[in-house]
Amino acid sequence: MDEDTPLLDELEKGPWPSYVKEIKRMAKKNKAAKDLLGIQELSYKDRVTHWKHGGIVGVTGYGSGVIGRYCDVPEKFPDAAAFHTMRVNHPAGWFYSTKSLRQLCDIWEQYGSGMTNMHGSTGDAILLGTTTDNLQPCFDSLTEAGFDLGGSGSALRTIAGCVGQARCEWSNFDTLKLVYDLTMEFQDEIHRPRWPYKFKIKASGCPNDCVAAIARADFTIIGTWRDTLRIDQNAVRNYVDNGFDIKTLVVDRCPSEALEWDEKNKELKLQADDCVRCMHCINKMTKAIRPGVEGGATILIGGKAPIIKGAYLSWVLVPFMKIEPPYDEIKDLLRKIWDWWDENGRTRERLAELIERIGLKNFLKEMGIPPVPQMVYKPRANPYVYF
Amino acid sequence: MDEDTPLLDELEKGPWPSYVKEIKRMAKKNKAAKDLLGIQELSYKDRVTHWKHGGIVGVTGYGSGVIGRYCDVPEKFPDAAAFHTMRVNHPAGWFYSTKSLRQLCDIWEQYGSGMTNMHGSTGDAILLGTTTDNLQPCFDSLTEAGFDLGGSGSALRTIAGCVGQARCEWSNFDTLKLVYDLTMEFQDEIHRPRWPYKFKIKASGCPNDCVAAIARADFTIIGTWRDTLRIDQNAVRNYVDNGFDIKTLVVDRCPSEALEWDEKNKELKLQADDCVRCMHCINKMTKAIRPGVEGGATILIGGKAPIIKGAYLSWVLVPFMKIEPPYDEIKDLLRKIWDWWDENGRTRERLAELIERIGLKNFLKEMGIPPVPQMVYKPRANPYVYF
Amino acid sequence: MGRTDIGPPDYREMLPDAIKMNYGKWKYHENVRAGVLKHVSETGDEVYTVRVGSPRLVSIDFIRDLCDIADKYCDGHLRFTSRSNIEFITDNKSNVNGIIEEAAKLGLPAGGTGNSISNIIHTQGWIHCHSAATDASGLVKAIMDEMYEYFTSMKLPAFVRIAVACCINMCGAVHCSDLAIVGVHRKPPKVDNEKVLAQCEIPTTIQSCPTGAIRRNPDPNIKSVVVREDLCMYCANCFTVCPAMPLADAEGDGVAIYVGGKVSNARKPPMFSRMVVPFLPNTPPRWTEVVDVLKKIVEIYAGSAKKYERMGEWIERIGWEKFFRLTEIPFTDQHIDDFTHAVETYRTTTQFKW
Amino acid sequence: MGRTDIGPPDYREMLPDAIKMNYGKWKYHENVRAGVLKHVSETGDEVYTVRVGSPRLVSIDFIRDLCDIADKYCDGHLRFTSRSNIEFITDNKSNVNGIIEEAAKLGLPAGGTGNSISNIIHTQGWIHCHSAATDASGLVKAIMDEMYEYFTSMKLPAFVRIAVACCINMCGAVHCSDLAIVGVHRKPPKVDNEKVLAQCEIPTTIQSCPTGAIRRNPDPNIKSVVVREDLCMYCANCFTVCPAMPLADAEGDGVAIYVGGKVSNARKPPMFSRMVVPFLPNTPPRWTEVVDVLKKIVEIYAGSAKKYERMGEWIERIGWEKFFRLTEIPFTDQHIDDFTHAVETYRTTTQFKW
Amino acid sequence: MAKTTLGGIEMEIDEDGFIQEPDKWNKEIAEDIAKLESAYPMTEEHWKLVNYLRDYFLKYEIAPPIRMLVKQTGLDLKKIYQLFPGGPAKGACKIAGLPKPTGCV
Amino acid sequence: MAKTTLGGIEMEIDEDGFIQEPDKWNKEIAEDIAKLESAYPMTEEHWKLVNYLRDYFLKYEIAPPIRMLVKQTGLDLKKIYQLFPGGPAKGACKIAGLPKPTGCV
Ligand code: SRM
Ligand code: SRM
Ligand code: SRM
Ligand code: SRM
Ligand code: SF4
Ligand code: SF4
Ligand code: SF4
Ligand code: SF4
Ligand code: SF4
Ligand code: SF4
Ligand code: SF4
Ligand code: SF4
Repeated sequence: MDEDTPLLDELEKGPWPSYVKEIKRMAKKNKAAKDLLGIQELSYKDRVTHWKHGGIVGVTGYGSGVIGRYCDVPEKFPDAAAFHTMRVNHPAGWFYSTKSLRQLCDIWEQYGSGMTNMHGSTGDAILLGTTTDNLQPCFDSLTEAGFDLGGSGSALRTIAGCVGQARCEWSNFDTLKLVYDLTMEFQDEIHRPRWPYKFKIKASGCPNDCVAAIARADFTIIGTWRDTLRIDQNAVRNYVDNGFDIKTLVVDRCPSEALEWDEKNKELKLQADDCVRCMHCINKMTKAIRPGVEGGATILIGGKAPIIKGAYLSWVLVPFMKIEPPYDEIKDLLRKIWDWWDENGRTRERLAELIERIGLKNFLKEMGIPPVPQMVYKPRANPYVYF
Repeated sequence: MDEDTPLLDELEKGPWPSYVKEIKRMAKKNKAAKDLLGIQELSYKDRVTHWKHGGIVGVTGYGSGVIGRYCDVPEKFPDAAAFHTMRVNHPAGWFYSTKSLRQLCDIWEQYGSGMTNMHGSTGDAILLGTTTDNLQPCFDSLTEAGFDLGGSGSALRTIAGCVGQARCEWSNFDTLKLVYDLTMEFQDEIHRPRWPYKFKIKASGCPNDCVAAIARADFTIIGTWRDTLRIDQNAVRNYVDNGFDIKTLVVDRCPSEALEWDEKNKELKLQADDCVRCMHCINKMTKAIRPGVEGGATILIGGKAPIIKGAYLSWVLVPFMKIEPPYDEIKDLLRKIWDWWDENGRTRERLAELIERIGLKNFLKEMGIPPVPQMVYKPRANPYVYF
Repeated sequence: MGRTDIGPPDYREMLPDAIKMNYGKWKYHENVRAGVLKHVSETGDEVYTVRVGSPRLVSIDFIRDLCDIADKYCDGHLRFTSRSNIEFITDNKSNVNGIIEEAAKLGLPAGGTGNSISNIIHTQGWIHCHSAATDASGLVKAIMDEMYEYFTSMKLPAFVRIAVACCINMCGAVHCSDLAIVGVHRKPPKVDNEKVLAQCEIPTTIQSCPTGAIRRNPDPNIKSVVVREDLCMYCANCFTVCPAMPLADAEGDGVAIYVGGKVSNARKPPMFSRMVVPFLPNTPPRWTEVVDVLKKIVEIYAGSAKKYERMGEWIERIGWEKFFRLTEIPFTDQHIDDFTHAVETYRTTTQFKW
Repeated sequence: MGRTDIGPPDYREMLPDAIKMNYGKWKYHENVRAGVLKHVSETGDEVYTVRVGSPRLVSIDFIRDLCDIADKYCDGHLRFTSRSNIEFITDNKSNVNGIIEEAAKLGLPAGGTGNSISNIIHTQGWIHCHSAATDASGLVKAIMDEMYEYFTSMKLPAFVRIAVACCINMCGAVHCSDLAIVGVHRKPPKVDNEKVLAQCEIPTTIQSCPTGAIRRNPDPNIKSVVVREDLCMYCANCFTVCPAMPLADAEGDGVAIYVGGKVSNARKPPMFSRMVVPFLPNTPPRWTEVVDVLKKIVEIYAGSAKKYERMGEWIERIGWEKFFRLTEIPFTDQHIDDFTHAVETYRTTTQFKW
Repeated sequence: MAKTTLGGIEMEIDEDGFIQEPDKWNKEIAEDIAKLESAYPMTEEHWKLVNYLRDYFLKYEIAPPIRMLVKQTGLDLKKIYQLFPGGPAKGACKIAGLPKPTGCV
Repeated sequence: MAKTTLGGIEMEIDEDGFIQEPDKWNKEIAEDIAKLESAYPMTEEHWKLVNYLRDYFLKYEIAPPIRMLVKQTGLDLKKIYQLFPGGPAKGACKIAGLPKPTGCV
């Protein structure tokens, strides 16, 4: 190697797979990757980033999908002077055929640095590092191969969902179908920014929330059931007979004290009314307890990271909704929300912040959604009521 | 009766002692009381108050202790046209000799309506209804009899404490002595308003907080102990042997899971380290469990009602302090707080609101109090740190 | 001019002998029966307390009546509690019944101890306050008449503390009570421009508004203020600093009901009371609608809570959604907080009951 | 010009047969061993998943290597997880070992299932972002090297989710992780007036500041902004909208550690992570101080938590004061919140431990 | 509202003797109120305080905080109560023709 | 920073072609940028949008929200992308001589 990277070399050691090895692997055959290595080593030395504030570049007809990036020492690293990323919308559930993955690799071999993130934390396949000139031809090849760009900027972002019914017994609706359907429906919103700020949608099939939707999505769809969870008492007895401490590990951990272990009759009793569908007993006794059969989802809104007013977890908006094609109820709700947000939101004001500013009450009124106690942990304590 | 009070008459019925009867009783011999009855009946008819916004009247040399009040229909009720109240500072713990109580009655017979509140919710004996002219002579007679006025306005308010060691086995310091000592020390602060707003001090001998200090005092002193609670295992066994369900009623209710009932050895085990001194086990097994012996108090600050920024419960400021005469530590702290609040507070901004505006961190610095985790339920979640 | 700053009487002069001798030496206590406490001292002394109810708003003759009892049975001393009850203390067990009987003659019930409903903490109302949106004494009388059996018994799962405040200044410290009734306005203040000029500090008035609804009158010739009615939530804080902005209104005024607060640190930390009924009209003299709601809540609580479980603890355990279902109180958008820390009350989980 | 708005490939074309046939019919699953899941279908089918770790930042050759394995054992399909692990799925039990071995040859460990430490959710850092106050990939590598044994085993009380974000924009959704490492600045932005003119919208810049620290430059001749440094808490939000206000600084930048967040609704509702170490300097390449703190926390947690108790649940049970005592991490005034909803974190009870 | 003669002219006052026509205030009126408030004869120190109150009010439209009053006039609270037995609010503000201090009582 | 010739004069531009000396902007410069942005020749509709952007920016110092832009010009987003294949930010703002839109990407 003609690059000298003593600091990064340290990160080739140790048992966990090394990203440095990966860059070096590409650096052997790709100049941009080689300069990336150099820039990274320089940052490790200087302890500051060497990337400049984002550029604004893209492909024809889209306002999003590309993150422009320039190096602040282009003299030293001309081959990574421009180092834009392309966000490629992943197939729902992150399933790939090797055929399509190999196609992606080939395209990126031709037009980019050969480095990728599989995946970015919104969910896109991130193609990391290309030049402005390569953007359009790369994009053209991508669409040729059946891929499209995801969202960026003040647009709808790439929608993600958990693996769901594809490989999980608990999914209360078909997350992949929903994610795909919404993604196709809202192509325009994904590719052409138009709102005060970004908007994210994520869907998990059950309250375990394996895509962390509640923390990261403005519109959060989390599967749940409307009826009662199903208990197979024989299977329960099997657990107990095999030494599973059902009292300590399940009954006592039920957050709503809905379970009781009847030692005498060897029966797990459920006060169905009290179950808040937290999943715990199901999670821990996979063979004995299952969600109910009347599947659907709770819709929550407003999850986001700290900028500007602080982080928010999503709030319950619709306690239960059936999630079935053609998903009109969800689509209508989304459009209503966007319209209201777009009309009232300030620049860079996300949905939760706008609602906090204008009041949940007013938002509900605009949405035509009646207030229910399920929306709050508790009613107001202050007496400052608008009548 | 020449007054016709059909609505109020309804409130003479029923088993609970009737305040209407009380007014009527006075109305027979006191014109102001008679007019009070009329005004009250009128309010019941009109469903609005007939008192005007507070007047500003008082006694010589004091800025507080008297609440001025005028009726808005003086033509109809000339004898209650002016109907000021005098706030008489109660003896700590609300103990009275009948001698002193009778003196109070006699004075009020002479100068006022003869109606009182025993007591107002800050703790004063409220003498309800007199004229401007009577204020000074009434005050003079009161001091003659050994009574003085309490606080009102932007002053230190009458200090209150629970019955404490006078008749309670759980008091971790002498509440009455402290209340009396502070009251005597801060007479000037009670009688001559000088601050941005009112300031309240309340003291309870243990975490049961029988004067509701934590909710109502800017400076809250709540007794606690620094060592370990005391368990008399024989007495415990006595409870259990008499059918007391110690598991359900005590062990399972301990908020910090610090207790365990050893059925075999008939022993109540305490994980002393985990006890948060909530009082529950002590409250329910009065003969078997007692606080520790190293008594003192937790100092909390900022409790108040909703105006302006909403209600606050008091926050832990000093987790543990010995409370012993001459109480210099408490007095110094109070003076420091007042000075800072007075210097920085806006008009009608109570301590909690000021601290919220300026930051607890800055307040602690000014007070020279080091931060400890006992001050918070949990550390910050947001990353917005001033370094 | 008389003496000033002498302070209140020294409490030591006010203590009965039985207390003085055992001061700081108490060992344990027992709830003998409703209204009667027995405190036992390390010295072996036993002291009995009889607690009786009081309307709080009383005449001097009432106090003299109390003194008569105290002189007869209690060494010439008595005390009041932090909830305005009266306590007669004696070290002579045989005095207990006498005290109870004499109090009964005066119409004063023994009770309020243990798992009871004690006396109501309340405020001035139409008796004395310009700010009142309801009466306090009348509400209290109407409620306590209905709760009487709970005062004179100890049959509830835990004690239930009730407070009444006649406006949202909440002098009754309503904000942390098991059951709280608070007077509320529902009409914005009516500004009297002339009075503003003479009686109000305009900057103070503007600053007083928690929601920033008050501005200077845009007409420079009118030295007064205007209220943006859509921003006003009728807190009356402006009225407190500016008499020229009254809000009282027979139709607008009424009461709200809050529940589930607590003050003690026993088991759960102190909690705020929370709104369950945003508004009920004033219906003096007996406020029947209000009393009915309270009674219903207490009965459902009594039937559903675990022993030693305070109202708020019970509700937290079963969940507010179940509370509203059980009590059949309608949930409205007014229940949803929209003040400063509102978002902290929004449910950020899929966990809920139906 | 190519096609637009075609959307991503249809997921149905990406599913292996074993999945297609049992889609929506799954009955239960078992954790066979670390890194291996067995899902059983109502049809009776059994499907095995081998999960292996990935550095996330990978070359195309890495992906091709994966494809080779998938072609050999998995019907030409594979998937990635929401934590960037790779999953090989097969209905042939005997393939499992082969997959594990071939992955091991590539240096990819099987693990991350059950009560393990799975892969770290992370972000761009010095690899690609202008906003970064630390590197992400390097931190992740250093941490995972140390946590390796927890990835390849399932011996923790519950799983521990780690996230790294290189600045407080928190692209890594650090705010709800069991353990979170976030890059922080500690110097206010340096304003370049000329650049502001050409590159920034002044009103947007002013509005961007959460604490109102930015004002127009008082000199009317300078069309730019000034920062009130005492109000600045280095969030870099201004820099996001105005490139002329960089904050990066070798001495000022470093990382903070947050703990105890969670996302799932299992047992306790989702919770935010909370600050335990306000600042540690950047010490690339191995960030030893950071790694040591994390390791210590994990070990104390592993030793003290109950089975199935997540980090945050454990801390809530024992109390933060005890957490700080056990970990010996110093508590400072920076731990005390002073942002918008700060008062909700202040302790309003006498209940605490020492 | 009651009327009374102050400084030789007929003035409207409220129940507590606060004048209701603030623009008519003058020194004579002040001295007449001072008589009622046991603050007469008015010394230089009386005027210092009254003038300070008045100036502050005309400038800021509010009465000054006590802390400010004490700092700026150099008179401590004890002294103020000696000069104006009714205190700064009931005594001095009334004489200075300010609106009746409201707020918290 | 790079230099290039636009509208006949030497102009400083950034990597993305946004001009760095906003006061020098004129129609010729706009048209030259439009050529690079595949928005040439500029029709009346092009100018309508560019002028609106420019006027709005000069007045408010910010670029208008898309919703406003669409409402005020009567051109829907689809149409805007037809006129300016780079879109409102990369295309139209650049031509109008505005600062490079930043914020969220
Ligand atoms: C008399 C009393 C009610 C009673 O009947 O018991 C009372 C009566 C008034 N209170 Fe109070 N407060 C009384 C205890 C309280 C308490 C309870 C306490 O002190 O423990 C509180 C709640 C605790 C607190 O201070 O936060 C209380 C919170 C208020 C407030 C709201 C303060 C806040 O910061 O939220 C106001 C409004 C104000 O200060 O302008 C207020 C204002 C008032 C005024 C002066 C009305 C006003 O707006 O100017 C009332 C005069 C009524 C009258 O005409 O007599 N009163 N007030 C209590 C004093 C009696 C006594 O001295 O013993
Ligand atoms: C007399 C009084 C203190 C005083 O200085 O006046 C008092 C006296 C006692 N309280 Fe109290 N409490 C008194 C007001 C309070 C208050 C304040 C209030 O009600 O506004 C509280 C806080 C209420 C709240 O949390 O909202 C209070 C919370 C307690 C508790 C905590 C109960 C709980 O589980 O939350 C206990 C312990 C218990 O009852 O088990 C307690 C226990 C006691 C004991 C048993 C203490 C003792 O060992 O002597 C006393 C007799 C209680 C009884 O009535 O059965 N006392 N107690 C007050 C009587 C008021 C009344 O007339 O009813
Ligand atoms: C594959 C994946 C979904 C996907 O679409 O990619 C997935 C798959 C499963 N999750 Fe998950 N979870 C996945 C990310 C998550 C996340 C999101 C995250 O980590 O960012 C969460 C929320 C984390 C949080 O709360 O902070 C998550 C919270 C759970 C839980 C809740 C556990 C708890 O007690 O809080 C369960 C139930 C359990 O483990 O008992 C669960 C259970 C499962 C099960 C057992 C579901 C099933 O029956 O198939 C799957 C195998 C779990 C295992 O690894 O042992 N999954 N799971 C994700 C694997 C990530 C990885 O590579 O490690
Ligand atoms: C690439 C990615 C990180 C990664 O390595 O995975 C990323 C990278 C950037 N994010 Fe992000 N965000 C990425 C997922 C997230 C997430 C997670 C998610 O979407 O689930 C979040 C938290 C959830 C949320 O949106 O609240 C996130 C919250 C932010 C924020 C703060 C937003 C807020 O409202 O608090 C910013 C700041 C902003 O928008 O100006 C931001 C901004 C940025 C920018 C554009 C920097 C900037 O200030 O302009 C970063 C570009 C880095 C670069 O040069 O490539 N990014 N960003 C993720 C997108 C990849 C993908 O498409 O799959
Ligand atoms: S969120 Fe629920 S349905 Fe989706 S993968 Fe996780 S456990 Fe399965
Ligand atoms: S799903 Fe959760 S709430 Fe429901 S019974 Fe099981 S453990 Fe309890
Ligand atoms: S607060 Fe504690 S010490 Fe005081 S009376 Fe109540 S129980 Fe006794
Ligand atoms: S005082 Fe409270 S916390 Fe301590 S052991 Fe008793 S019940 Fe538990
Ligand atoms: S609560 Fe309101 S109305 Fe009642 S006494 Fe207090 S201030 Fe007056
Ligand atoms: S009543 Fe309250 S909200 Fe309405 S104007 Fe007055 S201060 Fe503002
Ligand atoms: S967390 Fe910050 S530094 Fe890291 S990728 Fe996101 S915006 Fe960039
Ligand atoms: S870094 Fe954050 S706090 Fe500091 S000036 Fe910029 S936006 Fe404001």
